[in-house]
Amino acid sequence: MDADSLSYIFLNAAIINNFVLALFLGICPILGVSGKLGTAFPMGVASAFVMLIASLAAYGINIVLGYFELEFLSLIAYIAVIASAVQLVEMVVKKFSPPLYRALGIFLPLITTNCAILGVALFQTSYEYDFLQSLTYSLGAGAGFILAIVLMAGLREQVDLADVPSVARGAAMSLMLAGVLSLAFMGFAGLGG
Amino acid sequence: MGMLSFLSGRSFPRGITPPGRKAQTRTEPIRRLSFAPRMVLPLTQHFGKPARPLVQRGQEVVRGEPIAEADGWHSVPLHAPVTGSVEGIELMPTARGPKTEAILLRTHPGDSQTVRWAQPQDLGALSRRQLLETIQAAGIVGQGGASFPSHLKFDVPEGRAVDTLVVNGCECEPYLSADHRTMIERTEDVLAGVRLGMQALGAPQAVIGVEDDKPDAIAALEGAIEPGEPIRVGILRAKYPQGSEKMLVRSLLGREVPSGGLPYEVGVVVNNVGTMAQLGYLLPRGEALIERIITVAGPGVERPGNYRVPVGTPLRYLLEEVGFEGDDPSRIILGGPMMGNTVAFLDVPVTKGVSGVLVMPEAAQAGEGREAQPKPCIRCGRCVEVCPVGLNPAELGRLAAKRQYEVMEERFHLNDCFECGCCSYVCPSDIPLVQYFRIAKALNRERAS
Amino acid sequence: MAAKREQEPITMDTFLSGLWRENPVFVMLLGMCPVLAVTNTTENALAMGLATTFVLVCSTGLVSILRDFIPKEVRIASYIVIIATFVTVVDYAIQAISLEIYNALGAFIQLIVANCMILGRAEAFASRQPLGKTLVDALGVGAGFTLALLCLGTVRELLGAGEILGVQVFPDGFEPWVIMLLPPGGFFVLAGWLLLFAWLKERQNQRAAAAKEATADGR
Amino acid sequence: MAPRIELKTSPHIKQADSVERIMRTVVLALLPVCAFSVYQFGLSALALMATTTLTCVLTEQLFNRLSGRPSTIGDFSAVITGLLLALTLPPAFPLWMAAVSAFVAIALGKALFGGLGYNPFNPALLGRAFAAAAFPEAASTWTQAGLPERFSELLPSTLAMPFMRPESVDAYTTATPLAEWKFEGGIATDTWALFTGMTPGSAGETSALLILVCGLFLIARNAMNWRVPVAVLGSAALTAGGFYLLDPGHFPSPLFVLFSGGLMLGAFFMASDMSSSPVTPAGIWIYGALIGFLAVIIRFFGGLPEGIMYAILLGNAAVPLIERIAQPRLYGLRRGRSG
Amino acid sequence: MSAADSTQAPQAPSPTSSLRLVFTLGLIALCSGLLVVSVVEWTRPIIADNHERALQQAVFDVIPGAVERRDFVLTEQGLVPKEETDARGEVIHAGYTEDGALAGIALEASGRGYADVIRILYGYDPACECIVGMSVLESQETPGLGDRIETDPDFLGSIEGLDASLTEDGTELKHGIRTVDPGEREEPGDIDGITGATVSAEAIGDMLHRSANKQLPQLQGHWSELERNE
Amino acid sequence: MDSALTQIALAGAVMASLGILLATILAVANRRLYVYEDPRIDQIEDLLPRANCGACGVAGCRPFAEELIAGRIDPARCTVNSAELNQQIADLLGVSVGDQERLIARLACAGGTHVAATRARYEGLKSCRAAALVAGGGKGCVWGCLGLGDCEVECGFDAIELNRYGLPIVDAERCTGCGDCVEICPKDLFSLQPESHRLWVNCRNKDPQDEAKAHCEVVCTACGRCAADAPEGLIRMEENLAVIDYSKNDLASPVAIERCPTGAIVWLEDGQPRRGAGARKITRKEPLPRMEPLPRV
Ligand SMILES: Cc1cc2nc3c(=O)[nH]c(=O)nc-3n(C[C@H](O)[C@H](O)[C@H](O)COP(=O)(O)O)c2cc1C
Ligand SMILES: Cc1cc2nc3c(=O)[nH]c(=O)nc-3n(C[C@H](O)[C@H](O)[C@H](O)COP(=O)(O)O)c2cc1C
Ligand SMILES: Cc1cc2nc3c(=O)[nH]c(=O)nc-3n(C[C@H](O)[C@H](O)[C@H](O)COP(=O)(O)O)c2cc1C
Ligand SMILES: Cc1cc2nc3c(=O)[nH]c(=O)nc-3n(C[C@H](O)[C@H](O)[C@H](O)CO)c2cc1C
Ligand code: SF4
Ligand code: SF4
Ligand code: SF4
Ligand code: SF4
Ligand code: FES
Repeated sequence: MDADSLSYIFLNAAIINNFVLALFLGICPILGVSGKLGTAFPMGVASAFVMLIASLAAYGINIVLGYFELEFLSLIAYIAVIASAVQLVEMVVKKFSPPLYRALGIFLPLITTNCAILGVALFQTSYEYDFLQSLTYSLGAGAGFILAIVLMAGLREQVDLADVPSVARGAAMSLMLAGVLSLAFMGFAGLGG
Repeated sequence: MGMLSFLSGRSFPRGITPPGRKAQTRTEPIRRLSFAPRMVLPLTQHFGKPARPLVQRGQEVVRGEPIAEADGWHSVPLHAPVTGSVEGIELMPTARGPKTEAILLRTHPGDSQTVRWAQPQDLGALSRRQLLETIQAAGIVGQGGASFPSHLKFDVPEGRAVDTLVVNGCECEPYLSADHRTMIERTEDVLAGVRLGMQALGAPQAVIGVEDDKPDAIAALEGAIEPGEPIRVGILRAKYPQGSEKMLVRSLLGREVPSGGLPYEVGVVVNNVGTMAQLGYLLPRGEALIERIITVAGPGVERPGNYRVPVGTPLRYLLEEVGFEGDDPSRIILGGPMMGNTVAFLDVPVTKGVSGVLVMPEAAQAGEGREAQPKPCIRCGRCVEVCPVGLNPAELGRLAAKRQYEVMEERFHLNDCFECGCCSYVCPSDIPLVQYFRIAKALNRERAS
Repeated sequence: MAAKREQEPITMDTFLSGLWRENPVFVMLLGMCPVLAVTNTTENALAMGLATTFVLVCSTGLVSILRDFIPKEVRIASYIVIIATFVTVVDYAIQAISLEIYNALGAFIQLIVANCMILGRAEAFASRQPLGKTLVDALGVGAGFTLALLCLGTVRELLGAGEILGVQVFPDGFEPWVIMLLPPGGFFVLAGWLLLFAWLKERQNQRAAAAKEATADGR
Repeated sequence: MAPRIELKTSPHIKQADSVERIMRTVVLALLPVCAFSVYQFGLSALALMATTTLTCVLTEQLFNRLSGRPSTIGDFSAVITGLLLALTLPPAFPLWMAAVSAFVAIALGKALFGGLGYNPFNPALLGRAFAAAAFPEAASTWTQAGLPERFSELLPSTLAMPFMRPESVDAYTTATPLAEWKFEGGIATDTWALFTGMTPGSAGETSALLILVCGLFLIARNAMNWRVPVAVLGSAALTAGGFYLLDPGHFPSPLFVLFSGGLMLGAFFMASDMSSSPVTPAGIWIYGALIGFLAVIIRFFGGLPEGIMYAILLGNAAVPLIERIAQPRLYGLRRGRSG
Repeated sequence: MSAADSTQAPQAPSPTSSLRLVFTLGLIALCSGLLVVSVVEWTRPIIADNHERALQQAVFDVIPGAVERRDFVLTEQGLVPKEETDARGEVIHAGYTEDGALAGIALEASGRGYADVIRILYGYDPACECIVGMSVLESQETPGLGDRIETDPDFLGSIEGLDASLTEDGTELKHGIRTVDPGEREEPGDIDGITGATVSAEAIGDMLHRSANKQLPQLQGHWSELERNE
Repeated sequence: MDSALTQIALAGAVMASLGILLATILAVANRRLYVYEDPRIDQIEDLLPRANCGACGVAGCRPFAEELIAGRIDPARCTVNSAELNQQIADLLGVSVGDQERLIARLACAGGTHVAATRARYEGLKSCRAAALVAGGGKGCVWGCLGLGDCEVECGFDAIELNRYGLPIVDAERCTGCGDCVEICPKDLFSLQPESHRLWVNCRNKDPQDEAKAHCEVVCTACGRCAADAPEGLIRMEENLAVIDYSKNDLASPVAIERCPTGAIVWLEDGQPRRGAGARKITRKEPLPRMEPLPRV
């Protein structure tokens, strides 16, 4: 598969170099919000949505800053725009759809400080993706993030019912699960290559 | 035969086939048990409100006389099983545990103990409602185990038509053969009961479901049904829990009682053959339910068999009569080995709903399967493969161990479990699944109220 | 409530709590991405730790100074901009100091911006506390973060390459455990440290309980 | 003195089967596979099995001791893990690495999750995946089958010093049929040889025939859910068949896919591990189909020649999600009154 | 405030004036911009220097004997020093020995490895028509396995002096470059593979082949332009 | 140099405009999309223990905070919180803390294994709930504690521990009065009692005297001595049990317990039950032998 083809970009971001399990981005929510499938999935969806916003914002910012040759400001610009966009989305959701806010909104502030979001913006810039590619990349990354957090949540729910020794409860268990998941995802290395 | 009936679909999915172990009693004709010197008659022997005592301490009663009246429509009266005197009304232990009020009768020794209280009636002339009242007055409750008042069961709500009376002659529990003997020896009573039941329900037809391991019962019933009568015998594959009404309705008619619903919602009412025999025998004579047929069996019983036992006979007396020595530690089980309950007090009497008494000495239990410490579930999935209701006992068990009872109910349909015990029976890890589910249901019920 | 705390003096405890008792990585589980991603060598771990500490100290300091000036509505946005500024500064500084380290740390320098630990400290501490205390706290937390990174870095480098800080430790012919340098290794080593701490703590508790039992002689 | 009446909840009778019996049956079924492995690869394979099994059992004991639980080595499950781990490793795998992997298999794969029945991942495969990632070179170095001196000497890499790089075994190395197909552009092994098993590969994966027979024995003894192998193999055959029809020149035939590599061993002995597979029949179908599909996709399009190990681990990871959607059909939910 | 009052919800805290918000954030952003730009301006030359030195080092690594470097771009007018043109195109780093003679050129190549794209720089000596060295600029290959393409002596050794001569008509490589199993080199263009890192090693051979096969024919006839002409 | 200056100026300008733009958007959004939420909810929640135990009778700490603000509940209803923090909440809201008397779980059974007989051996899950469902659990006294510790497991505050005789002992300091034990006990032996109720009947057995004494050595036999000694109307006999009328709690004193022959009625001192002087001394430590299950008919 061609490394620049949209399908490869999507697969790469979602599975082969999964943001969470291979690139170590967005670990905090993966450890924090993956206790229950019921919350993990909305969290994943909310993150994926913000990734999309971040990707679009970064694309725009790159054009503007590229025009002024001020690329070094990109980081500040990305994060400022992402943070504001998230805040805005939060307000809008809170105002117009309280049920949705209760389901997703509480995660939104958390997402601002999620590496995966900024990661999308930074990586698509460094890969010099064009608009469609950026879009695909962010969608892939979002799908990968949802996959990872949902798998984690499922496993954690299952392990919650297990007779886990006290020392392994909590964060250590989540990390072990993430480690094994990441080990299993290594099977996808080189896929499509 | 089994193979063929499987092909003809006369069964339900999943379930188990434990060894029948009925040889001990199935060929024994029904015998009468002598009268115990003291009878214990709890005021609640049925599902519903307790009966109200009509007698006082010291009062003399004759056999068949009402000693407690029904407290409303959701209750049934109680009748004296012996001629004797009222010793008192006291708290007495029950099979379930807590003590409840019971009338104690001292049997008159030397009395002939014939029924002296009967009010024969012309049943054909009665309206449906009157027929139901007659059934209630006779104190009849389901003989299949749940002790549900029969008149209530026949009292189908307005607007619900019942097209079939299903009669439960499966007796799928190992060891038990009381229904089997009833069908053979009291065929006419059963059929008379069925006809009365159809009359009470206004049901145009009746099906008697019998498992294929009771060919003699099938032959007896088929022989006794009058030609052209809308009653037929449905032959079913011997499989546990074929006798559960939900499974039976599925096997016989291909209908499924809705989850959380009752059989009449699919046009069916299910009754045990024993109940039918009681109806058919008692109503025309105007007598009341004061004795029943019980299988007494198990490795610890010297004279196993099917006995006609007065209601109220304490277990201690019954067991002595059948030659139980009581040297070994034993489980005394009311009902069958799959669903029956052990008792803690031998003062507990035989009540209207008890269909069998099993005695399992410790020594014999080895042969009946191990008793071992529960081990963690290995997720073998056997329980899922046998649960006739389509539950996931493995998941339920894990949740129960972590006391997540609400999740069990909300996501895994705990309340659909009818505690048949198939899952516990097959679990190689010896997990007391049914026990978990009972706790969970009890707690959920309490928390909801 | 905040007012009550403000009176408390700066103590060693302020520093130590960030370093150990409320260690951002082992206890609070914050800022996990760099902890896992850049700890395949001790050197990277150290560089990342120092860079993060620098950003942490500078930005929380600034936030503390400006805390009464920034209105609540634009609080987050302002903090983020401040943090991002220092991150960009560090980013360029590292490029100037050593390209090798810069390449090894990759995007994770820029990702310091998204390190929840920093925003968390800015929000929870710096925006309510005076400068001095904020700085001590930031140093403590930064040191705790660096310590955690080093904990991972040394183990991973030792088993993954047989070296520590580039110095060969195992004799020639050592078979490196490649997994230590791979993503799963990061997760496992961190899990391992947490297990170790939990185990030590449990043992300590058991000892304490046993000691109490011995003195109290039961009921 | 105990009271003489006993109280117990129903049911009062039980089927005579137990976890120990199931596990013993699996060990029994594995023995022929092990024996064939020794016949094929000699003493090295034997030493490998002994090492992993012993380490697994000791690790299990150690963790039971540490967490104050009763000993569980009597249930044989650690033996199974040890044997299966050995069967999935290259015969010349250095023993010290095998011991490390076995330790990881039980410690990380089982004990820390709470022991028997609670492990969300197949412990043996977790150990194998750890080995592949930690010692990738040793884990992908295959020796020829049927070397003449195999019963008299160990392969030189087997006895590598702990923590040290094993001696090169270039003299005996060869490519597995799968690697040949993937990296050398062709299938050089005929299907019958694959089926019977005198080919290079992991210690126990080579004879499809033997695995099939032993697996059927397990099914007959009700020690394994028959749906697992059927689903895995069926799905793998279908996926591979689809690609084969699309481009027979590029993709190998489904028969090659089924009988080469660890697919058979995985389908019969490893995907079927009960703790890490779904409990519901519908779940098992989905799970098996997922594994078969992923295994073929990784083989055909991934960077590695073999994908069954990762496919099973990924399948394990998906089990909780699968169980979310694949619960049995509840009685009385659909069918209403038929009349 | 009386107790009764307090159970009444307080008025929403009066929102800060919008102007103030705009002003604050604007000011902070302005300061931040100024701070960053000054740091950038200050470090810019140092960073450029760092990059330059890194490149230099890499070029010298792959061209044995080179001590000086000049960059060219192939344009329509032939090879033009990079400083003198805006034309974009493959950069050719020429390396010169101490006495000013052309020691070889360094070219970049890239391709998919096991994990991700690998970027390499390789040296070519027109004198021997062979590849003289290779170094990896960027790779995500598995440490200890795939990254042995940077360290494996047999592998690197077989690249040094690897035949890259062109056919008579100068349109393509005479012997294709490829990676074969270790110890199985037969053709002049064969590279020793690395056990356990087959994919990575093959990727290198493949990218060398593609790059050389494309670039060398184009450079044919331009070699003289690389000779120093001051 | 010139270009560097323009760059600096440009950078400043771009950043400033970005900042202004974002701030404007946020400011506008803030106006347009404002949703009011009482800020005191957060403040109070900060002061609550966040145990979400439900002891206060509300679903969790945040709902409790909302109830507090609405003035529907007193701060003192949170029994887990320290008095000091509750005072802070009260101050914040300008209300009084409330004088909720502390409720503590109390057990109405003293029949440990050394004094109470068993009738049948229970096999199965080590759970009182489970045992109670199997014919009541096999203890001689059908009202008594089964000693399998469901309450101990259920108590989220580690306030209950079974003693060596299988009787749950409540640690009054830890008990928050959440009522979980009350709910879980299948024999309904726990109840939440104000600390001031110091006279306490430690039994629920309703059996007549002779039978009761066969079951348990510390049973209340309804002999009536306590009622006779206590002030008029404080204690009465109902269903073979002494019953204390706590509306007359002010009259209670230790005299009532002095002549109790079994020690079924106790006087609590610092949470520890004191038995009367007339109570039979129990020195046995081993479990009581089982009851004979098969006496003559
Ligand atoms: C698992 C299970 C098994 C049952 N087996 C029988 C049985 O074998 N025979 C029977 O008459 N009732 C059996 N029952 C009870 C029936 O469901 C139903 O209550 C009974 O047939 C109704 O008749 P009755 O009211 O006349 O007792 C069983 C119930 C359950 C839950
Ligand atoms: C609350 C309640 C109401 C019932 N009402 C009816 C009814 O109206 N009609 C009926 O046929 N059976 C009724 N039943 C009886 C059940 O259908 C069933 O026969 C009884 O619960 C025992 O069945 P089992 O032994 O299979 O559990 C009722 C049962 C319960 C618990
Ligand atoms: C964790 C892991 C990492 C791997 N990394 C690489 C790699 O970086 N480069 C590579 O060519 N192969 C890599 N592989 C694949 C195998 O080591 C090897 O290429 C494959 O098995 C072919 O084996 P052969 O060299 O014996 O033909 C990796 C495999 C695993 C399990
Ligand atoms: C059919 C079957 C297959 C099994 N496969 C494995 C396996 O692949 N790996 C393993 O560690 N244990 C296996 N076991 C053993 C056992 O399930 C394993 O030790 C548990 O997973 C540990 O909790 C298997 C057991 C059975 C019955
Ligand atoms: S007891 Fe309940 S869960 Fe178990 S098999 Fe029967 S119905 Fe299913
Ligand atoms: S039968 Fe027992 S061991 Fe098997 S899945 Fe069910 S509960 Fe688990
Ligand atoms: S008090 Fe109740 S819950 Fe507690 S041990 Fe006794 S019976 Fe069990
Ligand atoms: S469970 Fe009972 S003992 Fe424990 S805190 Fe709640 S009320 Fe107190
Ligand atoms: S550091 Fe927290 S999500 Fe990456």
